[in-house]
Amino acid sequence: MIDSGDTAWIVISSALVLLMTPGLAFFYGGLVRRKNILSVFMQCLMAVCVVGLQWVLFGYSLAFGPDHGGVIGGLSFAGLNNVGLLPNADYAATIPHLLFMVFQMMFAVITPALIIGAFAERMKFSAFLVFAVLWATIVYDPLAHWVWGVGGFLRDYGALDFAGGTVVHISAGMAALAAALVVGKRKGYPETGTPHNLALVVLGAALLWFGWFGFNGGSALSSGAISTLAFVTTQLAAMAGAIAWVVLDWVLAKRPTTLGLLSGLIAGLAAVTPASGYVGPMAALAIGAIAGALCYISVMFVKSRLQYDDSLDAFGIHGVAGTWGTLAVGLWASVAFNPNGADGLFLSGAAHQLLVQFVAIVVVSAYSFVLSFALLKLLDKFMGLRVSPDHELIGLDLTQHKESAYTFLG
Amino acid sequence: MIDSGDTAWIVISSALVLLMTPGLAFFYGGLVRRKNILSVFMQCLMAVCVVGLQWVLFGYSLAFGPDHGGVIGGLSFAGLNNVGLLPNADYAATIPHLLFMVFQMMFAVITPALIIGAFAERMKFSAFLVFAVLWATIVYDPLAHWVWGVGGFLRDYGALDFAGGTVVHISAGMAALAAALVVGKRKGYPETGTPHNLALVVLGAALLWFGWFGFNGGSALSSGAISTLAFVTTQLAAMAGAIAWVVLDWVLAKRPTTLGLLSGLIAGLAAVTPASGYVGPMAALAIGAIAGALCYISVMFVKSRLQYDDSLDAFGIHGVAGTWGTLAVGLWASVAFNPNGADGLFLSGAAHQLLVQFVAIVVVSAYSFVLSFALLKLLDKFMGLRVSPDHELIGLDLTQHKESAYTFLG
Amino acid sequence: MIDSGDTAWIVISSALVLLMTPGLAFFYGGLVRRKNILSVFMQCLMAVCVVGLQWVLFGYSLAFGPDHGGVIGGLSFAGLNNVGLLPNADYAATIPHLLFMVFQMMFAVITPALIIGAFAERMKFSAFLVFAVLWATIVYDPLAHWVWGVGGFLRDYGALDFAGGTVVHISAGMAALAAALVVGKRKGYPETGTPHNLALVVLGAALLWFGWFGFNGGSALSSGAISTLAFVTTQLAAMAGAIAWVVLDWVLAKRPTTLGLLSGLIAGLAAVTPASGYVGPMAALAIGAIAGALCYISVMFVKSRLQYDDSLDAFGIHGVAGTWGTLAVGLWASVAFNPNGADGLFLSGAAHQLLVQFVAIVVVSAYSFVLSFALLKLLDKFMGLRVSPDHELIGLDLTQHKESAYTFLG
Amino acid sequence: MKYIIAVIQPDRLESVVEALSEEKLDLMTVSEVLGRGRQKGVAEVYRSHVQPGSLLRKVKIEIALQADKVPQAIDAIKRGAYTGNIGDGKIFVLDLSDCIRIRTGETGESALA
Amino acid sequence: MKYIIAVIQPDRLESVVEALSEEKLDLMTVSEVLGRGRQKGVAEVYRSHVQPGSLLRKVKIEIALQADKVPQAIDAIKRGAYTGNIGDGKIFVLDLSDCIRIRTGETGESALA
Amino acid sequence: MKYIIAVIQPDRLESVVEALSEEKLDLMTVSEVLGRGRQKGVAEVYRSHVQPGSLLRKVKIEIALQADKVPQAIDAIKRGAYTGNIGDGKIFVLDLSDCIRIRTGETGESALA
Ligand SMILES: Nc1ncnc2c1ncn2[C@@H]1O[C@H](COP(=O)(O)OP(=O)(O)O)[C@@H](O)[C@H]1O
Ligand SMILES: Nc1ncnc2c1ncn2[C@@H]1O[C@H](COP(=O)(O)OP(=O)(O)O)[C@@H](O)[C@H]1O
Ligand SMILES: Nc1ncnc2c1ncn2[C@@H]1O[C@H](COP(=O)(O)OP(=O)(O)O)[C@@H](O)[C@H]1O
Repeated sequence: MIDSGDTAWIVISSALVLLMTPGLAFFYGGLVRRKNILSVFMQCLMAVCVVGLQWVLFGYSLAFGPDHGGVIGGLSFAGLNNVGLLPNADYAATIPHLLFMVFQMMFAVITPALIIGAFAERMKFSAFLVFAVLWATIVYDPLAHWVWGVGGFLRDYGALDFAGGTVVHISAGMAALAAALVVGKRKGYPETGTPHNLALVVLGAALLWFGWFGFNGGSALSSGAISTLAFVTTQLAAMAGAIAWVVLDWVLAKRPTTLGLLSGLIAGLAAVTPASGYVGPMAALAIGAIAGALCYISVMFVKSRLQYDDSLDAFGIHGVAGTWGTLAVGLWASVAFNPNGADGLFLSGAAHQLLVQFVAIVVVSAYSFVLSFALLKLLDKFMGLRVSPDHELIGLDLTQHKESAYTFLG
Repeated sequence: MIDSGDTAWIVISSALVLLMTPGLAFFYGGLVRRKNILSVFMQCLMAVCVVGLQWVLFGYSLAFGPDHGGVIGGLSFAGLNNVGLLPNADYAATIPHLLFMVFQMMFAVITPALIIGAFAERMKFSAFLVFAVLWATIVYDPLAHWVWGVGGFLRDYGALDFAGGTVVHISAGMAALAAALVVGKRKGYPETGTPHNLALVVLGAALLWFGWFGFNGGSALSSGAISTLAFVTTQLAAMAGAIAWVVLDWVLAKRPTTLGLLSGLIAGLAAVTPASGYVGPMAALAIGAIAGALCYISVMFVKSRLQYDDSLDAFGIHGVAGTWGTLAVGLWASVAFNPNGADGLFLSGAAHQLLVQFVAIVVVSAYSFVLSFALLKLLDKFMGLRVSPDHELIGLDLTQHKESAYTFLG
Repeated sequence: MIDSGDTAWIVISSALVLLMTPGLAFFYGGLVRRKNILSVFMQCLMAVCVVGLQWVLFGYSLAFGPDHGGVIGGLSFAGLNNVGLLPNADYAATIPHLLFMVFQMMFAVITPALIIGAFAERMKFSAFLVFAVLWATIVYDPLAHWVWGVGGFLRDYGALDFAGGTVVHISAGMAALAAALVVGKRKGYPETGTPHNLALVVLGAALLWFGWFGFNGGSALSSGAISTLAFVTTQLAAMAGAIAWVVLDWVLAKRPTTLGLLSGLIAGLAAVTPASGYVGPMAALAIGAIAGALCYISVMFVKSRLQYDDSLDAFGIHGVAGTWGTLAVGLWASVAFNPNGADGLFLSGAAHQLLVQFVAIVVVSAYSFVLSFALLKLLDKFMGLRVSPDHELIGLDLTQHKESAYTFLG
Repeated sequence: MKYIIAVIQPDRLESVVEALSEEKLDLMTVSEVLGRGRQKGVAEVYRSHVQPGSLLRKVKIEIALQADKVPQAIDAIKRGAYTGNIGDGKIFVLDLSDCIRIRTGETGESALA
Repeated sequence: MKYIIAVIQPDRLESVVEALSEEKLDLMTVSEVLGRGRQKGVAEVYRSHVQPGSLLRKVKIEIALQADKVPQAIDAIKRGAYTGNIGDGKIFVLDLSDCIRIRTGETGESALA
Repeated sequence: MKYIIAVIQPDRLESVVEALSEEKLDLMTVSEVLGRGRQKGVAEVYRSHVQPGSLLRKVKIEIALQADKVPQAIDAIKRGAYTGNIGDGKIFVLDLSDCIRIRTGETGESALA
């Protein structure tokens, strides 16, 4: 039976998650140099369009269609066949099946967009489009099935991922690492300028924050106690992540910075994602704060040591925070908060769930890294991933899209 | 009986539709030259205020008050008399009447704002205000009554317009064409510069996209199957429209452009508006893609051939897409998706609904064009529509509003 | 019993109110000089984080914990103890208690952020953080308890404040006045430049407007007649406030300005806040229009006469409008619209409610002004409130945060 | 060799560039400036406080060229920038003692082109 | 004729313009620049990586005027721009060989004003 | 005294500043300009209408210095800006008749540093 309140919440959540991709575009777009901002916008927005199309044509079916051997969903929902206005009780008994499909679509489209941070300012637009569609097909859709699909083997194994710590953040983060390695450093790295417009970065972060309430809260697939819990934990982890980064900045770099605050905020949000509907508010504070600190270390020390050019820290933030948050479910999850969850180490005293989470992390990370790496190598061979050096110099906006974001005069 | 879920959805939809007018302001504002951006903001925002006032004083009553002869609604709801917190079952049985009124207000205020695209960068602010209020009164309110009002003659004739293809997009589009003709070209046309800030245009498009879910989804006036359907078709048409324009750009202009993507997106959204609650998801893909292509042709070939200066393509996009979408209802509508709709050509094999839609388009287009043209001519005579040439040169921000959007120094 | 529709509405309202703080950051950030925009962002965003933390640790408990003598809430909800997923019928019987807590958190975090307008461009970041947390503790939390807490003495006395006219706007406004006096004028005042980016100011105002529907509409704590009423009155007062300011600008300064329109809009929104769920739509028009005019006078004549430097008119707009709106409840409230309200002067012919409102204003204003003043004096003594003059010259972004918002080149 | 600095109305840039092109003067450097001249600025109003505005947006063009091409350049700029209104702008001519092309190391007149 | 280029602190622009006005020097061209001088720049930090910043925002004023008005102009600029701190700025004086008013075609000194 | 104006590629600014520093030439004024040179501009496309673009972003550096330091400065700029591609830029050398430090009132060569 369709419930009007549940439906209202998931419809608005879907809209909120959609808004996150433009949010990401502003976040990333403000960080790059003026000459590349439109290339970031184009990649983010076209990811929505082409991966969205893939999703309705066959992606949704691969992910959520009736199970085949625990690994893939088959094609019986392809072209939205059998996906109608009545509920599909397997996933959400009180909202139309079509609504569940479109809510999930918003996750599928933002995940490849997250990866853009790793190869921003140098990737060919055509190569990106091909990459996005293939990656969604061979990486995202299977992973979504394993973790969330009825019959998926990680789901059956007991892995918990409330709103996408593994499926979205780890998978995108590992792909980002692979991409940074395959695509290579930007010309002139590490002298690649400072963020050209931090006001846009703040705008992007604000939209991401706002949208994240739909991302996590909507993952309850109903409106009530669990959506409320996810909302609250999301907010608290975001705050704690921001505070942690600001404090570290203040102590270690002498000044609290805006980009630091926003980075910590995103780290907190990404980390709480897999845990948001399973843990309590105080645990969320801890998850967020530790996420801020871990991502700070990864961006500050690890990246500069290892010298790969993850331009906008897609791995350093989403990958690291997603991993931490997925583990954290095994620490703080509590059936007192969500009876469909589990009791983590701190409640049950047993490490079982922690182990399950760890296995899920390893499986998902390895799968995403290996397939992303191979896919990118292949594409590099067949169509080339990078723009030419002089196009990189002039900027992708003019050379890939024949546009400038801002006029200089008039 | 008021339903809390339906009310929640329509309240939030109203807020989403309100947000579209600032969204439009950013979309248009980024496209004009730096010296005119505030004039666009002022026109968009004041349209909300003055037309909103007109709406509560008498506009709502003209549109949705008890019918007089199929053509107008009379004054019994003037000043919100008899418009209270109980439902008005004629329109929406599960939400307060006042909520229906305010949801509809948001449509009434954005429609005149859409027309701004046609005369941006040269219209007097005072003339705009007078135009907006009179246009709302003599064009929008009657049209809304004909198509949506109980007893309205086009509604009774069977014309289907789910969320405003005729009432909003065709009426605004035809008024835009009239305005481009009456107001005349900008000084220096066609050398009128390039968009001064495409980041703002992207922001505007993102807000429009986000808000459009309320526009179309909210038009279900309840939360459930039909609002879900409208949500999904809206998303799919937007994606398809964007992809279509990008492909055409790539093939014909050698590069996929950001403004092209956004134009296609808006074209898809405008086209699916009248159809969103009546057709299925696959039809929405077709409607969106064809809308992208049609608008591309209209902006690219027709406008440059005919040499009118529809500055920001208000007619070329909203008029064309609205017309196409209204026709498309006659092709793809299906009672399997919405029992209150009809079966279009592709389902019933009969052209009846297509014909009805065609008649509605002709009636609405002709009415809007003729009255808009006459109204503008009259205003030009009595108060003058255009700023003086040297004010146009210096820019409307400084001359009409004594402000600059951006400081040059400091 | 948790209601899915009510919960959906309050969850989304909480997200909307959260979005207001970034909205405020853009509104204020666009008004300051280019060199100080990040300092405004940092203050606004960190207010959310640190005051949010204070709120879950003990602030919520002080405000809404079981009453002690009518003046404070005690600590039994500290650390969110006893704040769970079941409803707390004292405040909202159909949504989880945790949701009420987080909705109220969004109010607690934006209130100190409003004060930033008074000391923008010259306050030390560290001093701001300490101020924000202490102010929340000794001013906001008690005031919230007095007016909204069960057992609070102003609530028991009959004072009506639907969504924060006294608790939010008057308290922030009076603190702003105190801050302007204690912190002192900016170097070079009144030659402190013009708004560096009005497009950002418009963006901020749009987000505030959008979010305000959650602020006022959500204060119904359910989805139905009262949330609808609050939505409608909010919209009408905003429109009327904007129109009033534009008209006065046009008449007195010869030109209608964008910043004027936005100022009137915010004035209307602030004024209707305490009244939004108690008065009818036509009263809202009056409240908004008068608010626009009063704030115009206060900003235009009073401030320039008295020569304090309330940089962005936090007192002149929020303080004045909040005061007027709180009084207006005593004029236009009507139990026909809200049975939990009262009948104001115009309905009952009796001045009783007006008097109650007046007393509440005096108590809240005096309390906030005196404590804010004392707190700021103390902080000035112990840690210093202002940056050094040369840091003020170079700008707070570079000196407090080592960042520039915009690159000049590249 | 001479170094010409011209300050013109922003919206005349395209026609000036065109006029210079016709004279085969294709090399130049352009920037955005604020000008204070005879043309009165427009007062601006913020929150109803009037700010006397005195600086108007202009475009500055710099051209390094051989001395004998100066008259041609001046003519072209005039042609492109003239509207007859106050604010049309000015042309300043300075002496240029040397010019170097970074790419080739050429100096003097041969580096100008 | 001389061509003065002055680089000053951004927030001194208004007082310099005023001081020049008092000397009846009302014509000028203003632009935004970055300066590297004795005043040390402020290092910037992005995602915790410190970027040594060396360029500070400054304002550049250009004035074409008769040679005999140069001392007055210099005095006025000094008056308006002086604070006594490092970073107050510099004034450069170049020779100007010609000046043309686009609107009227006047040349030489009469075109300056 | 000389006044050098160099127009370079935006992304060479840092290396030019460094190269100048090595020669102890630490004082300069930098601004953003658009250049029209041999390097062809990139056409832009808006709503499918192609706009022939001819102006490319460049950076302008101005340095006032003693005449005998000009060769060093030119060398340093070349070193920092050279890539061998069209568009590397140009250096213009003008005569400077005077220089004044606002803070101290010093004039002439001693005010340069
Ligand atoms: N003496 C001067 N020194 C520097 N710039 C000048 C001078 N005279 C004019 N300008 C520049 O030229 C622009 C146009 O000058 P203006 O007096 O308005 O035009 P017109 O000469 O056509 O009356 C001014 O805005 C200013 O930028
Ligand atoms: N030799 C120079 N060449 C070009 N610009 C200079 C030169 N010296 C100073 N400037 C400009 O003047 C500004 C102020 O110089 P600075 O040395 O900081 O001030 P002060 O002379 O008061 O110590 C610098 O930021 C720079 O823009
Ligand atoms: N004669 C000139 N006058 C003014 N600016 C010039 C002149 N020649 C070149 N420039 C500037 O130098 C930049 C580089 O010139 P360009 O011809 O592209 O490089 P190259 O000399 O390396 O071929 C141009 O974009 C322009 O800004």
